[in-house]
Amino acid sequence: MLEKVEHRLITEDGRRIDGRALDEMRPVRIEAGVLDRSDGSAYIEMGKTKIYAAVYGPKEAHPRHLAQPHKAILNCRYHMAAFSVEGRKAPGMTRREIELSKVIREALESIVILEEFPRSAIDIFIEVIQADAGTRTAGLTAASLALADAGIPILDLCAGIAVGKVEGRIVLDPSEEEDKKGEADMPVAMAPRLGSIVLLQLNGRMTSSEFMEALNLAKKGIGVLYELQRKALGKKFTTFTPIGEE
Amino acid sequence: MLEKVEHRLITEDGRRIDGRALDEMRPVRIEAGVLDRSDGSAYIEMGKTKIYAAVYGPKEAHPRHLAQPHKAILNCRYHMAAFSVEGRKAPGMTRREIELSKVIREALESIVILEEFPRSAIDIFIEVIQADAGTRTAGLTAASLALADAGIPILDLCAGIAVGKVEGRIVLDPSEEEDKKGEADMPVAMAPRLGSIVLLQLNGRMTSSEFMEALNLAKKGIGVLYELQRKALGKKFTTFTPIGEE
Amino acid sequence: MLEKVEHRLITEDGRRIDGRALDEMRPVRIEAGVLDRSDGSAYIEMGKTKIYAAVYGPKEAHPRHLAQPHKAILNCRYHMAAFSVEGRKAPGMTRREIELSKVIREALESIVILEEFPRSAIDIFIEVIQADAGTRTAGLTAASLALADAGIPILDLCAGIAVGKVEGRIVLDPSEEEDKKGEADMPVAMAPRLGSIVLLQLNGRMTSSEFMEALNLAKKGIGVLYELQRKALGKKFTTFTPIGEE
Amino acid sequence: MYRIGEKPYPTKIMHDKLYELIIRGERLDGRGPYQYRPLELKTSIIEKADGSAMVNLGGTKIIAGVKTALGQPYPDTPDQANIVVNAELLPLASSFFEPGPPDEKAIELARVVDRCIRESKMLELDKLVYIPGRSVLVIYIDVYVLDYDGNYFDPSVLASVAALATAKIPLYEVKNGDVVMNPDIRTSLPIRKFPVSVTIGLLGDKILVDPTSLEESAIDTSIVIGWSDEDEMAAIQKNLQGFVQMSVMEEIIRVSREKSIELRTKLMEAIGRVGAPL
Amino acid sequence: MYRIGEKPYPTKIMHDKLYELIIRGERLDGRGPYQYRPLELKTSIIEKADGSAMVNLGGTKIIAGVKTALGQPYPDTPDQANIVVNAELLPLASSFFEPGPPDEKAIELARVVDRCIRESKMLELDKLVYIPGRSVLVIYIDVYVLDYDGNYFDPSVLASVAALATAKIPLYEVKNGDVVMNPDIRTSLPIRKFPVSVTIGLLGDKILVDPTSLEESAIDTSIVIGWSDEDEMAAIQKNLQGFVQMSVMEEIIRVSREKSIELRTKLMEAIGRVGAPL
Amino acid sequence: MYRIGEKPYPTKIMHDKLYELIIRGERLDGRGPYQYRPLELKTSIIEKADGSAMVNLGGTKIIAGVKTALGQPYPDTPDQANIVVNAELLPLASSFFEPGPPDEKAIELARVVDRCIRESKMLELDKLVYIPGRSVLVIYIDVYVLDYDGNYFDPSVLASVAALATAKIPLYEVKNGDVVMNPDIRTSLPIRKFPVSVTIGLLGDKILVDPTSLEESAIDTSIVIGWSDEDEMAAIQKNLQGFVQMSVMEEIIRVSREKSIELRTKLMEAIGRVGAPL
Repeated sequence: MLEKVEHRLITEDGRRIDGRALDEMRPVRIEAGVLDRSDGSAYIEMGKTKIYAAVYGPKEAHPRHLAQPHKAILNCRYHMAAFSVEGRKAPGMTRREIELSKVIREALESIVILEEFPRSAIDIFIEVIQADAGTRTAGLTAASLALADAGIPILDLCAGIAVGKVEGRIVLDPSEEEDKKGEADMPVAMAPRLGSIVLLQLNGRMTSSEFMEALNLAKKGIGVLYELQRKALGKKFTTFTPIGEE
Repeated sequence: MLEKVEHRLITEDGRRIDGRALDEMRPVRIEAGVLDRSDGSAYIEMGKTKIYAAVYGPKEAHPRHLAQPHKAILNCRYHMAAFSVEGRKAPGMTRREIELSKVIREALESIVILEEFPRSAIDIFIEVIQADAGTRTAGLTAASLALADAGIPILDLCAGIAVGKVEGRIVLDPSEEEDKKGEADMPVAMAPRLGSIVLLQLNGRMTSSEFMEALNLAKKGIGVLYELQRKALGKKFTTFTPIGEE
Repeated sequence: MLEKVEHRLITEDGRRIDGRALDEMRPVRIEAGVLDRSDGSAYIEMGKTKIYAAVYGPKEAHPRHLAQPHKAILNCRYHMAAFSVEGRKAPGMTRREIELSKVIREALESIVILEEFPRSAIDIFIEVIQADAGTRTAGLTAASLALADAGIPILDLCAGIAVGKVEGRIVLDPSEEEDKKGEADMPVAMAPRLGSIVLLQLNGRMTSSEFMEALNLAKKGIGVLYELQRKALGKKFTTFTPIGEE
Repeated sequence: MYRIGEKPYPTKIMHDKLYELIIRGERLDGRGPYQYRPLELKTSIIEKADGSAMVNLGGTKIIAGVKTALGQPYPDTPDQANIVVNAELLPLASSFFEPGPPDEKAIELARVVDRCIRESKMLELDKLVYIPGRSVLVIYIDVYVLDYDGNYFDPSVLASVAALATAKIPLYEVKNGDVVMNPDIRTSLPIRKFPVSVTIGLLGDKILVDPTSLEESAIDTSIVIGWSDEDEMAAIQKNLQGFVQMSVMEEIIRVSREKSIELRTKLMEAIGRVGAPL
Repeated sequence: MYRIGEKPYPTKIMHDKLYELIIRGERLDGRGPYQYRPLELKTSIIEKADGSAMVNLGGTKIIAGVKTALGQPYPDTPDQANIVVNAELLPLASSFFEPGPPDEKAIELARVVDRCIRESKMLELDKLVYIPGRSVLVIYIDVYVLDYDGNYFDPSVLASVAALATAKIPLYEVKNGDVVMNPDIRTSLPIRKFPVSVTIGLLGDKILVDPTSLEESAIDTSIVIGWSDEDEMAAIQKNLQGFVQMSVMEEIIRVSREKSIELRTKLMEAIGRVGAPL
Repeated sequence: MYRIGEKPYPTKIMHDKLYELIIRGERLDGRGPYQYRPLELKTSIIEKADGSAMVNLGGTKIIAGVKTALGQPYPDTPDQANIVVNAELLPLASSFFEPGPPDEKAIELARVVDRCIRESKMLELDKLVYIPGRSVLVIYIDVYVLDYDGNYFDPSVLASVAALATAKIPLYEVKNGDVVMNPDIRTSLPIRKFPVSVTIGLLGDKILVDPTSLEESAIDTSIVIGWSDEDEMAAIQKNLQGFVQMSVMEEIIRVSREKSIELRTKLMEAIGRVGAPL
C-alpha cells in the first residue's frame, strides 16, 4: 500500500549515488600475463566487475573444414561464472552470452591481422568471475590485451566502456543500478589510434544528439583504458608497439 | 454436470460438417519455384494447411564420411513453425517431427534417381507454417514438386493425401476435427504413374475391407494432386516429363 | 509422531538381514557369449543386479582424429535401463553414469594390451537391466569377461566387488539397503594374477585400519569372481590363458 | 521391380539371390516366406519394474519394462491415463547402433509401439484416472534392443504388451482429495485387447515375413501392420525406402492378419492367458 | 579504409567493384545508396496465430507470428507482461543456414528484434498484468527467415511489429482470484510506438542502406539502428567484423532516421493505421 | 612395473626420467616426493557470492563460489539441505580443455568434491531444514579451474571447503507456515569437519604427491584420498588408467594422512580458524 518512491540516481549537484561525477569511471585495474598455461592473458577489474581473458593460438584449426585458406579464424567465448551474478546463473551458455561472444569476436576480428596465419585458429576465452555492469566492454578490453600479450599481430589495441542515460543525463561507465533503472545503456569499443568503432550497441532510448554526446564521452573513457592497457603490457614487453606506430 | 453431446461429424445426407462430400478434398493450391535461394521450391495449401518446401543440391556430402560411393544421400527435415498449431509448439524438433522427416525421406528416396550423383547430398526442407491436418502428405507433395523444380531426375512425381474413418465412413482428406474425433487416420502417398505406394501409415482401427476402400479413395485424391503438381511445374518447365514417359 | 526405530542391519550373531555372513557374497551367475551380434559379450547376476556387457572391436577409430598412432583407444559406456531402479531413471546419461563409465574404462585400459592395435578402437557397452547394489563392479566384471570372449589380448582378467562398513563392521558385497544405511561403500576391482588394483573408490568414512581390512576382504571376493569368470570363459575357449601365464 | 544400381553392388547380389530363393518359396535360413523365427517370451524378469518381459525372436533380443507413477493428464485428455513409450537401440545390440539419444529409428520404433498400444485401445485408460484433469496414472514403457538380427518392431510390441498384461501396479485411492497409494495391494492394469504387429518384407511383389537383418539390407521395402484383434488393424508403418505395389496390398493384409493370429496365440500362452475370456 | 588481404580474393574484387560504384552513387542492382528494395507486407496470414505477418524485402522473405498465453511474470518485473522472441534462420532460406537449434546469428537476430520492441516501449506491458507477480500475458513472437537475400533485421522487425499491431488476443478477466478467458471477445494489444529498424552497410566511409546478401559478403561492416519514433533510437547493433569510422557516425544516424520514417509510413499503411492517432 | 609400449614414445622417456629421479627422492621441479607445491588461499573475493575462495597451488589456479537458495529437499532426504556441486575445466585454463558442457573429467571432479564434503559430514545439513520435506537450503558450490598445471582435485576441495567455511548466508525464518528471509542478518553455515583431499601419483611402487601436469602425463596412475579429519577417510578415487599394487596401499594411506594434516593446517590458517575449537 506504500507509494513507490523513485530512487534519485543523480543528486542536485550532479553526483551519482556512488559519489562519482557523470564523466567519472569506476576504479580500474588491468594486468597482463596473469595465467601461465595460455599464450596470452589478462585480468581486469572495473569496480566489482572482475574478468579473466586468455588467448590460445595461432594453432591448427579443427575440425579441418572450418579452416580458411587465406586467414586465421577467431573463436571467442564470453562466459559468466555461476556465482558471478545476483542469484545463480545456470551453467551452460545463455542466449545473452552467445550474442556477446559474437559481438566481441567481431570487434576483435577487426583488429587482429588474421591474414598472417592462414588455416589456423585463435581462441579467445573471457571468463567473468563477477559481473557488476560493463562486462562485455571490460571483457573485450581484457581480451584485446591478452591478444597483445600472446604476441599476436594487431592493428591496434582496442578498449571498451559503456555509457548510459540516467535521469536524462549521459553518464560514463554506468553502475549496475544505473544500468537497470536508467533510460539507456550503450556499450562502445574503439581502436583509438585508428579512430574506429569496433563494437557498438544500444539498449534504450536516446535522441541523435544524446547519442553523439554519449559516443564522445565513451571515447574519453576509452582513451583512459587504452593507456592502462599499454602500461599493463609495458610491464611485460616494454617494446610493444601497435603495428604501424613508430 | 452437463451431459456430453457427441458432435455429429457426418450428416444424414452424407455431408461433412464443413459441407464436403465424403470423397471431396479441401481447396488446394500448389505452386512451384516460390523461393529464390533454393535450387527448387514449392508451396502448397490444402484448406488452412500451408507449407513451403525447398531443395538444395545435389552438392558435396558433408561430413565426408557420410558420403556414399554409389549414390547421393538424401536428407529431409519436416519442421513446424511455432505458431503453426493451436497453442505454441516449442522450438526444436519433436519426436513426431523426427518420425515424419524419416517417413517422408524414405518416400522421396524411392523416386529420386540417387545413383546419378554418387558422393553427393540432396537436402529437402519442409516448413509447415500452418498445420490443419494432412501436413505430412501435403509436405511430401510439395517436396516432390520442389525436387522436380530443382531439375533433379526422378522416376515420377509423388503426391500424398490422408484418408480417414469417421463415424464408420471412409472420408478423403480429413479435417483436423475429423482427424481428432474420428476412428482412424491413414496418410498415403503414391507415385501414380508407377502404381506404387511410397508412404503408408495408419493410426486407428480399420478392417481389411475398410482399408482397401480407403486405399482406393486415397488413390483417387492423389490423382488430382498429381495433375495439379504437373500443372504447377508446367508453368516453369513446360517440357517436364517424368523419366521414361514419352 | 512415532519414534524412529533404527533398523538393525547386523544381528547379534553376526548375520546380515538377508541371512548372509559378513564375508559372504550374494549368489552370482556369470556367462560369456550371450549376445550374438557383438564380438564378445557376457552376462552377470549378483543377487538381483543383472547386467549385460558387449565388446565391439578392434575396429577403425572414428572420427579419425581421435585415433592414436601407437595404440587402440578404448571407449566405455555404463548405462542403466530406465526400469532398472526404484522409480524411473530418465533416459539419457546421468552424471553418475558418466563418472562410472570413466572409472570402468580406466580400469579396463589397465588390462587391455592397447599397443597391439594402433589407430583402432575398442567399444565396451555395459547395460544394467536391474540395479540392486554393486553395479559398477559387476559391470566391470562382465566387461572384462566380454573382452576375453572377444579374443582381445589382455594382461589378465579383472573382477570387482564392493565392500562396505555397516554398523561398524566390514561386510562383503553390500546389499542396496546396507549401501544406503551403512557408513561406507567401497568398490574395488583387481587383476588378481598381477596383484594389482584397477578400480578403487570410497564413499563414506573409514579409518586406515578399516580400509586395509576392507581391501583384503574385497580381494577374497574378487578371487571367487575370477574363478567364475574363468569357468564361464572355459565353456567357450577351453584353452584361454591370460598372456604370460603357462 | 528391381532397379539397377539402386543398391551397392554386394547388396544387389544379395537382393538377386534372395529373390531367386523366394520365387521358389525359400529363404537363406531355411524358413518359408511366411514363417516366423523361433519365439521365446519370458515375463517378470525385472523385479523392480511393475511389469517386464524379454523376447527372443531368432537372434533379436528385446526387453521391455513398465513403470507407473502418478501424474497430471495431458490438457486434451483430462480423463485418460498417460502412456509414455521410449525405445532405445542399444549400441550393445549391433555395430549399426550408436550410443547417444534416440535417433530417428529408435523414435520411430517407440512411436509404432505406442500406436499399436494406444490405437488398439488395449488399455482402459479412463479407468486409471483418480482425479479428472489433475491426477492420473502415468504408464512408462521402456523398450531396449539388446541384440539385433532384424525386425525389432514385432518383438518390441510383444514384449511391451506382455509387460503391460502381466504388470502389477500399486493401488491408488482418493482420500480427502489426495491420491494415496495403498501399500498392501497391487493390482493389474485393465486390459481390453492384445495387439500384435507383423513385419513384412517385400522383394518386388514377393512377401517375406519377419526379415532378418541380412534380409533387411537387401529387400525392396518393408511394412509393419499392427492388429488389435483378429479383425481390426490399429497401426501401419511403411518403414524403408522403396515401393509397395498397389497390387500386393491385399495379399500383405491377408498374410499379416493370419500371422497376427499366430503371434497372439503364442503371446497368450506365454502370459498365461490361454482360454481366458477377454 | 580497405585492408589488403582481409577478404578472400573474390570478395576483395567484389569489395572494390562495389566501392567504385558507390562513390558514383550507384549499386549493382541499380538502387541508389540510400534506397530500400521493394517492400511487401501482408498481415493475418496464419489463422491459428493471434497475429502474423509476412514481409518480402527484395529477395528476403520473413514470416512472424504472435501467440499469447497466461504465465508467471519474471521475478524482477512482477507487474509487466513477458515478451519472448525466437528467431530461426531456416535452412530452406539459404545454403548458408544449417538445420539445428538457433546459432549465434539467429540468437542475435531474436535479441535485436526483442530490443527494438522492448526498449522502444512499443507495448504497454503493464496493462497486460492480471494478478501482479502471479499472472501476466506471455507474448511469444516467432520469426522465421524463409528466403534470404541479405538484411534479415529490418523485415524481421517490420513483420514482428505488424504481427503485434494487428494481433487479436483473448480477453482475460479475473474472477474469484482466478484468471479466466472470455471466449467471446478478442482484443488488440495496447500499443504505444511502432519501432522500425534500418540496416546500413559501410564501404569505408560510404553508406549503403539495406544491403543484399552479395553486398553483405563484401562490405566492411554493418550497423542496425532501431528507431522508436521519429526522434528516438531504441536499439543499435553493429553486427559484422570491421570498423565504423567515428567520422561517419553522424551521417549514419541521420540517414537511418530518414529511412526509418519512410519504413514506418509503409508499415502504417500496410496495417491500416494511416492517419490513426496514436 | 613399467610396461613397454604403453605410452607414446616421448611419454615413455619422461616416465623413465621421472622414475630415475624418484628412486633418488627427486623430482623435476626440485620438490621431494611427498612435498606439495606452494599454496595460496584467499577467501571472500566474490562479493556477489555467499562465500568464495581462490586457491593457487603452484601453477594451478582454482576459484570456488557458494550460493544458497530456498528449495525442496530430495524425496529420499526430506530432512536435509541439498548440496549441488558443479565443476568446469575452463578452456582458459589449458589447451587440453574444450569449451562446452562438463565432460567426464569435470563431472568426476565435481563428484569427488561433492563426496569429500558430503561423506565427511562437513555440514550439518539437518540444521538447514526450514519445513521438513518442503523447504530446505540449497547450497550450490561452483568450481572453476582457471589455470591448470596438474592436480585439480586438492585445490578444488580446499577452495570449496574454504568458501563454505567463510560463507555468510541469509537467515531464514518460518512465519505463518512460510519461509521468509530476514534481510538484516547473515549467518554462517553450521560446520563439523574440514575435509581435505590428497592426490598421489604412482610411478611403479614409488609415490609422488601433488603431481604437476607434466608428471600426470607420465605417471602410471593416480589416486585421490579425501580425509574428514586426522583419522577418517571420507572418499577415495583412483582416477587414471593403470595399476596400484596392493603392496603400496598402506604407504599411500599413511602418506596421504600425513599430508592431509598439513593441508588442513594451512586451510585453517587461511580461513582464520587457527586454534578454534570445532
